[in-house]
Amino acid sequence: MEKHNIPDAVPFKFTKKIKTALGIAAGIGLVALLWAVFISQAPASRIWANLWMNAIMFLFLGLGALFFWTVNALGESTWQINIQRILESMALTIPFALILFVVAFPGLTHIFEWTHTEHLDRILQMKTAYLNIPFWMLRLAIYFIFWSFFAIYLRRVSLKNDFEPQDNYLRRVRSTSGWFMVFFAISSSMAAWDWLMSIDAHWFSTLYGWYIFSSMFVAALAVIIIIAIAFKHFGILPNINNEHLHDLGKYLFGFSIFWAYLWISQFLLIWYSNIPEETVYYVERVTHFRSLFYLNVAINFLFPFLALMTRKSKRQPVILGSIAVLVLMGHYLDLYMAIMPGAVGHENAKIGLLEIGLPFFYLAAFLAIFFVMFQKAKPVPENHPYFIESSDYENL
Amino acid sequence: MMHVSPVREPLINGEKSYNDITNDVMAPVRAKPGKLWYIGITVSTIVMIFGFAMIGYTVWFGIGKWGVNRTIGWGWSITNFVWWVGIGHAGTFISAILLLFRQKWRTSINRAAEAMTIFAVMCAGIFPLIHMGRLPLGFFILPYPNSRELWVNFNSPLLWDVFAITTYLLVSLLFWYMGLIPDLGTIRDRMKTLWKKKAYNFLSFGWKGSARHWHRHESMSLILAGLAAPLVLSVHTIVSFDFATSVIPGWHTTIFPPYFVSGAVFSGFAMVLTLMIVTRKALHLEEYITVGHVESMNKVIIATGSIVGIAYITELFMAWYSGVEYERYAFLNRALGPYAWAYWIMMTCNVISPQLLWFKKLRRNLTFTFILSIFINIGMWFERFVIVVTSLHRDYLPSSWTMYKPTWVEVAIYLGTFGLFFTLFFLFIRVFPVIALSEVKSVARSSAKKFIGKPIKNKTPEK
Amino acid sequence: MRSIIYGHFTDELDLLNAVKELQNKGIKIDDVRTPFPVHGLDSVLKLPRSRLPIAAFIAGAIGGSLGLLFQIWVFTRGWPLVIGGKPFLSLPSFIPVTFELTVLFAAFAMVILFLVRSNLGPGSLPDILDEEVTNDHFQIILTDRNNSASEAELEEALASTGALGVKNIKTDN
Amino acid sequence: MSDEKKYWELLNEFEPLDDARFKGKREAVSSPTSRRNFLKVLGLGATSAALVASCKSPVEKAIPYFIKPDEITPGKAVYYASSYFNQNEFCNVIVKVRDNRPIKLEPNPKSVITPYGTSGRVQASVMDVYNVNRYRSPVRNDETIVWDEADNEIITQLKELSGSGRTVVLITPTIISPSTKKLIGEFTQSFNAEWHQYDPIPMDGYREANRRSFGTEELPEYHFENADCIVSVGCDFLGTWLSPVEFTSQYSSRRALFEENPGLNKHYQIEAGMSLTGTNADTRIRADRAEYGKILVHLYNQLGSQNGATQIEATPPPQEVTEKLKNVINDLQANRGRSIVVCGDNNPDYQVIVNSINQMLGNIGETIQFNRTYNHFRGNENWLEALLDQNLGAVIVWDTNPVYSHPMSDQIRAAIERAPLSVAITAQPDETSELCKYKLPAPGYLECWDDAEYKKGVVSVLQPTLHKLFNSRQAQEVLLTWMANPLSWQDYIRENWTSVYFTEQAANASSSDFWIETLRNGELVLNNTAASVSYNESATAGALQTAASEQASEGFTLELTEGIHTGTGHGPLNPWLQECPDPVTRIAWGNYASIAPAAARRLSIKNGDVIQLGNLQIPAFVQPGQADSTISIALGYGRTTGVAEEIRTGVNAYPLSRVESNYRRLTVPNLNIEPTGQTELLALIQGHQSMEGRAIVRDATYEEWKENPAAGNEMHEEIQKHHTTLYPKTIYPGHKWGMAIDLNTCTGCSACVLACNTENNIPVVGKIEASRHHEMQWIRIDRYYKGDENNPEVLRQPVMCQHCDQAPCENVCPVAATNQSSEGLNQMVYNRCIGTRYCNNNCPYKVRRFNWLDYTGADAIPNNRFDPANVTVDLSRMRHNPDVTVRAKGVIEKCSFCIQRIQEKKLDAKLEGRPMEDGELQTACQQACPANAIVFGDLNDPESRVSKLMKNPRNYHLLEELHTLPAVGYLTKIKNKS
Repeated sequence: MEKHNIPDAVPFKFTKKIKTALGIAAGIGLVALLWAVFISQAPASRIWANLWMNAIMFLFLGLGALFFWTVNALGESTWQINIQRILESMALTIPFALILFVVAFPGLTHIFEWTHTEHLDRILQMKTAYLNIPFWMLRLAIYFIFWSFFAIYLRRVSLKNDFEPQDNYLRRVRSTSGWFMVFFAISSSMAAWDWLMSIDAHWFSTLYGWYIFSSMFVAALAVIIIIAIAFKHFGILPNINNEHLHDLGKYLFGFSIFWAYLWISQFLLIWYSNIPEETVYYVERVTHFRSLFYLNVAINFLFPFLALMTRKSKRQPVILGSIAVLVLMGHYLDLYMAIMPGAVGHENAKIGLLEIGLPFFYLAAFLAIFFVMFQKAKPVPENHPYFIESSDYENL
Repeated sequence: MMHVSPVREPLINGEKSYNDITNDVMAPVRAKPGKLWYIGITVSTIVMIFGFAMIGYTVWFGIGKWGVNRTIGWGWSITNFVWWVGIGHAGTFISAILLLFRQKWRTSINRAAEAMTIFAVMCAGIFPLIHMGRLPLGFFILPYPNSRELWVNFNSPLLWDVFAITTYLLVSLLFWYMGLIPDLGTIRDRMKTLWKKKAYNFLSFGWKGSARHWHRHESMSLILAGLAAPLVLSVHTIVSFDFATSVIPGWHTTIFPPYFVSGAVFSGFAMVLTLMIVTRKALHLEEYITVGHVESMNKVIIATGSIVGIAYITELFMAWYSGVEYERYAFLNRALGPYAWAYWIMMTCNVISPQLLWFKKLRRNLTFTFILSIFINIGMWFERFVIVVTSLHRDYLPSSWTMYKPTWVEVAIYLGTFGLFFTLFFLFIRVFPVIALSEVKSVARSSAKKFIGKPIKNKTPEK
Repeated sequence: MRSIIYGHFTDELDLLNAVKELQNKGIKIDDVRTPFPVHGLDSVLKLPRSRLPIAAFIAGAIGGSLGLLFQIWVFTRGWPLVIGGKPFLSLPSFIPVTFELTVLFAAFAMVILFLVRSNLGPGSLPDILDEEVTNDHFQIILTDRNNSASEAELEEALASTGALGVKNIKTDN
Repeated sequence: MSDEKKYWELLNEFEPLDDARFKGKREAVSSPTSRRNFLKVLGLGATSAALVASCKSPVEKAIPYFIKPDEITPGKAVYYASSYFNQNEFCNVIVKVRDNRPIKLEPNPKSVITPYGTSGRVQASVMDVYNVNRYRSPVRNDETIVWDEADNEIITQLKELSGSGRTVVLITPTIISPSTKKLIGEFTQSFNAEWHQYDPIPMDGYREANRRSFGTEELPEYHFENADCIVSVGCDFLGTWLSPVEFTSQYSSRRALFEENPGLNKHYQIEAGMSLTGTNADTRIRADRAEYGKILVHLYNQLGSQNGATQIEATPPPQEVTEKLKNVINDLQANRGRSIVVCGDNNPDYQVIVNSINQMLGNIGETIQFNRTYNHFRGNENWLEALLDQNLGAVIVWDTNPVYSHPMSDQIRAAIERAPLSVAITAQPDETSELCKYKLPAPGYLECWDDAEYKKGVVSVLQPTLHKLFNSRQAQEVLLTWMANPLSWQDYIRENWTSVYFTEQAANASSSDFWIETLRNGELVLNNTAASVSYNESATAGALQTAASEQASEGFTLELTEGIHTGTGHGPLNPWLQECPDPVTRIAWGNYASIAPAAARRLSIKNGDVIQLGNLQIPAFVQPGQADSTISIALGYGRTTGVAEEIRTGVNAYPLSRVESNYRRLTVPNLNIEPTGQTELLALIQGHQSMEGRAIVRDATYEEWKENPAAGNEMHEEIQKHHTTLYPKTIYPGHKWGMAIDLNTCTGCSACVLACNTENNIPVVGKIEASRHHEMQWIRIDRYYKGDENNPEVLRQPVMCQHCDQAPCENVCPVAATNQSSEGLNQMVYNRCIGTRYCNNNCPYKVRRFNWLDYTGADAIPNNRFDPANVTVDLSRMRHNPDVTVRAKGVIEKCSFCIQRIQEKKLDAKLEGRPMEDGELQTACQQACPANAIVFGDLNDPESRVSKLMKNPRNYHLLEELHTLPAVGYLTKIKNKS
């Protein structure tokens, strides 16, 4: 094969400096947690809900990356090969998320109304066949086992190809991705019902699973963009060029619109019919969380929509990067809106030191695992059959 | 020139020069139509005229000539409407969304698919009009200034439909036609007769292939695609709102918008396959619309079909999970009630049969694909039938429950829209190139068999 | 009265090279005509990015705002009706129409501007120099009006790039 | 699948069998095609109809009046007191006359008999006047003649025949008019004629039994309102028996269960076929028709043992029945003097037993009194002898139709054909009149002068509200003419009243004042002369013996019942009545043989299968609650003459009835069913019978209610508590109309449906359209079965537009043709409607109706009218209420809460400068309801009746969990179960 003038990637080092920075961030998070528990004496439900929320967010970043990785593989997409190792390393955080879930388990009764089996009303009693702790745990275990399996297995296939190019590499990746996609399509929705929708146990919405998926995917995209820009900036992945940023920007732009589309679809339909069994969810949020409710739409839709509309802004790392940070915070807020009104209630739900500080711990943990994983392999999958295509293309 | 990985399958088979492409694609326009074409257009025109006569009959005597009743206000008419609109979605999806996703295989099929979109939307548009009890007063639905200062109800999904379908038809037409003008220029320059030359020049808007025009044209196409992508989403979303905004169990469910869009693309691709598998054969375009194209479309079918399947299951589960007795009954009734046969036809055709496409062999088998595409067309029709009829026929008050059976008038009108569709399609393949010539040429270099895997000759540096 | 010198290539890569070559010689190219959009040609020709997207954005914004304002006016000022107990200003209901009008205006404005700007449209009569341009010829057109070089020099320069069928015709416009 | 489940499926969704019948070629109506024409013809029609009887000067144009007559204001209705009488139904009514045309009948609140509510037949009767099939002038054989000619010829022949010793027979239905009776008396004298009264469904057996038991033939008045325990053996007293409107009012007054009226009566119904009364019973005991005698004997024996009567040897009824009768006996015994036992069989022996039971229980003189006895049902079988006699000279048939309604139809036909002179005096052609040589057209009752003494001492008047439409003459006028009496019939009545009644009252000094006062009130109540009867036990023993020795029936027993809408055979002429579904089976247009589910399953008979019964072929209908060996068929169907071809429905079952020892019997024992293999279309309006466990009709038992007045309705509070909304509250600054419906008092009689039809110009769609679920009625009475298929509990619910504050229908109309008024009405703008039917789809109550075809002729497209019942011809259109738009093809319509009435009353109050009073405004359905089940009023007025009912713990809203906020409330059904 003819040599293309593609700059070589520089192997990444998880340096002490980075470790220190992450340590400080984790410290902030811990302090925030301890402060909330011991000093501000926050209600238990608020503390547990925060742990739950951050664990889910942590998982979502990895799961979103895994989805992005596999969907691109299935679509025979090429442009993202240069950042594939970022996706892989993010996906490998999934098994670690289980630890964070387990940490939050003791607080489940504070979060989920349906766990109070002794006083369930008529409707909740009808749901006990699905909403009961053993089955719920079983499902959670199945989700994690399969997601972790797919992440680890795909990574292994990918790494193997680095050393000796495999003839059946593409086919193996594609078929594994296909199986993952089948499992993911069902499990992502079910996980959303189990972990989030059942917090408001009476309420239901068929769209909910897909809505949460879109939020997860946009959040993961934002993190991918931030990391890609950083790696480009620090020369770790020099062959990430403006075309890649442009494409990532398009994804962020497009899926922010997609998220807004699902958000409005769900809200509009419930608002329109105004049936109490459905409106109860929004009435709580519109009445007691009014400003956050609208801020959520503004951050996650209006900002990326207006800011990323032009070609220039998508190709401009500073603009794209800051929008990505904003959107990441936006989807953290989205998750907050999904969990807090139901789990904590408007009397106790706040955005205080705990909500702002604790994510730092989880972010640090996420990045630490990510860096470790990224360090383990070549920064780019050079032997990928589409690798050259990824470095050599143009957006219109 | 962009690099194309050697592992990729060629998009065009055969050693085609640009001239070959021109001649192959233009052949049907140049040649005298064959006997089959005449038979085809005659049959479809007769069916179309009969359908229109039945529309006249309905308008004259009233909707009572249909099988709809006090409980089931919409029967075949809205079923057909949604079905046709859904079919229309494939064209826009192929040309807009696949363009945004840089799927090059779209170039061979987007022209015909877009034409199909327009014809299907025209067929679809007939139904909401004729299902009105007072068609002659249908203009009330337009927000025109009038002496009573009476406006329309902007809360009504049916009104949203008016805007959505009109916009969709117009924008699709624009998109399609703007893509056509370079090719019409090509035909013009190949025509020998003066009047034909003049006619095609008129149609081609005087296209001359200038680089400046191409430059603007590409930019415009991209933005049109950017507009058409959310538009195509919005159209079926709004069609789904027709049902989802209601309070009827089985209609009112939040998953409808994305699920309808997915179903629309699903059925649209099936229709594209049905048409293209025949067309490529009839017009000898096998080297342009390759088995690879069919496989790619089959992949979209399995993706969208599975999304639809998951939506069905989600609906079922959520009906149980909701604990609402009406919801629970509605879905139980779908699966086990008097219209269970329709539900299981839908399930078999839409969810189970596309799963066979997991096998690569079947994905690449034209006969199988053709049969499957018909199955899906039927299944998706039944999906709409199930939604429209089984939800209505047993809703809240059992006292009002009824059954619905179409009359021959409804059947004839449905067939009539097929007549319209095929009449237009037959005309289309004679007058316009069925494959986007210039677009195919633009990928011919990189994706035709002889060029694949070849090195990049000159690379444009990073700007 | 001006001279138009043109020639063609049968391969787009040759065309690109020829364009660069001519540009290196300081010859201004009047027009390049191709059967399909040749990648890289616009950057070589240094065509400015089209402003059609901006036009689309403005038109879309106008369409959307008009649509939204009209709906708001109708329901709150024109003839407020209580419909299903909804508030007069039922904003979520206004989204679909607003969106559709945005798209409609943007698409139409852009297409109309494209046609006007490119001088294309029904009845437009193009100056076609080589009918094969819409088939497989990649044509370079030079004119003496834009270039200080003489007709002959231009012809010569064009021919030297390997252009085929170099011709020179005179025209009044 | 459980048996019960299977059963509901058996009854589910009756599929129209023969869609091909629906040819839709009904352009027979050769009339106006455009709307402008329509108005023109409406005007012309009014003109040609001439004007109100009292209007002396001929008027050339209907509107505008060139010189306005004093009593007519265009656009303002005039009301006249009158009365309706037909067979077993009598109502004092007020006739609403608009622009000289009677358009609506309303109850006369001053009446002592029917102060509120009417029957459905009364409501529909306004259509009879405008019936196109009426005789328009005298006819001799088939030749139209003038009155003088007819008079001369008939008088000559009558004189000749009576002179030659041949008998002259005058057959009439029961005459309750004192003046007419006097006149007929004079007539029989002058022509030496015999006068016989004939009732197609007679009660002569009752009168005979009373003669035996009490020594009087009078039919006593029943006071259901005073009865704490009602036991009815096959007696449909709420639907068709004796005086159903009156009884419904009485009965319902004891079902209106409130804290201030807590005494719920207890109603046992022992019956074979499912009757309207049976569906309302607290406990319905299913027994075969052939067991009635045994049951009565058993009741007598059991009660007698506690009251010292002699026992009689008899085989008791089947175990399952006797078991259930124990409660009946206990309750009767516990409520002595406050109970009623009735039996709906014309067998005098049965009635004698019933009499003795009532006597035993001390009910006579308490709940059953012989004071204001009933004057109707004087008919008997005696006329037959005279008619069939060879000596018959002349027969004058006055508005009666024995050829149709008598089992000896053939002999009667032969006799009439044989008679040298046969004269029919009737408004509409019928099977009998068509046989007569002379057919003399009579006017409809709204064109007539008459009086009526329905109950002893309560005399009413009838006055014409419309100039005679055709060249007709009242029968009384005919008799007067024949007798050469120069008095007009009006003067004759007046003279009679002056001589008989003027002296009985003191309020008016002059006879003319008295007359005017009577016309104004419509009714004169004479002093009540308490009658005393002496009970005679001696007749009982024989009756018991006969009843006890009855042979058991082999095979099936057929029970013939009166059709609740068709009556004895008058109904089929009236398309409104035919289109109104039967309140029990919910089938419109035609009759059928009801068979028990078990029997149907055994014989593999499905709904619509035609079976052979004797020499009758009739479609079967599987009726839950039907006794296993009993088949029930409604009478009154199968009319062929005088009914437009398109609306001839059903089968005439009279030929199966029999005459036994001179009493008509409506039962036929020992029948077998033969399936014929054919099927026939049944217009089943409600296909699904079960509530599917939904809280649609909420019910509780009396005991539960006493514990907790919100019993059965606990979820109401729960749902209200969970009502969340994303919308701001809509403010209704002025009125906010609302309606409360008491499910406990509603009997399902369907008077409201027909009142609504009349008030709101609702079109008639015909059998095939109705069977395709294209019916147009704005109010329907849903009927649900609950529990055991063999004897299900029945729950009913009248449903009309609920006028939701947050109406799902309004949201979705693209042209805003339906929206909320500032008074909380869900408005429907016909002009704006383009007919997408989206509103109807989105209506959870499915109360919206669509004009599928051009049912009314109001459509702009020519030659497409679909009017199988000929109710939109020029003549019939005169009944239209001009305040209500006639809807065109392709528009949606629905209940408007009678907005025209609201506007009228609002305007009245405004003109008089006063606030509206509660109760002043009545919707048509409310007004027609004899059970007082519907209350309408202003919810913004906390003191209004409807506001108070809405706060009653029994109140709930239909599908309230959807937060549609209906303006209609329902009060729970409370059954007094034991």
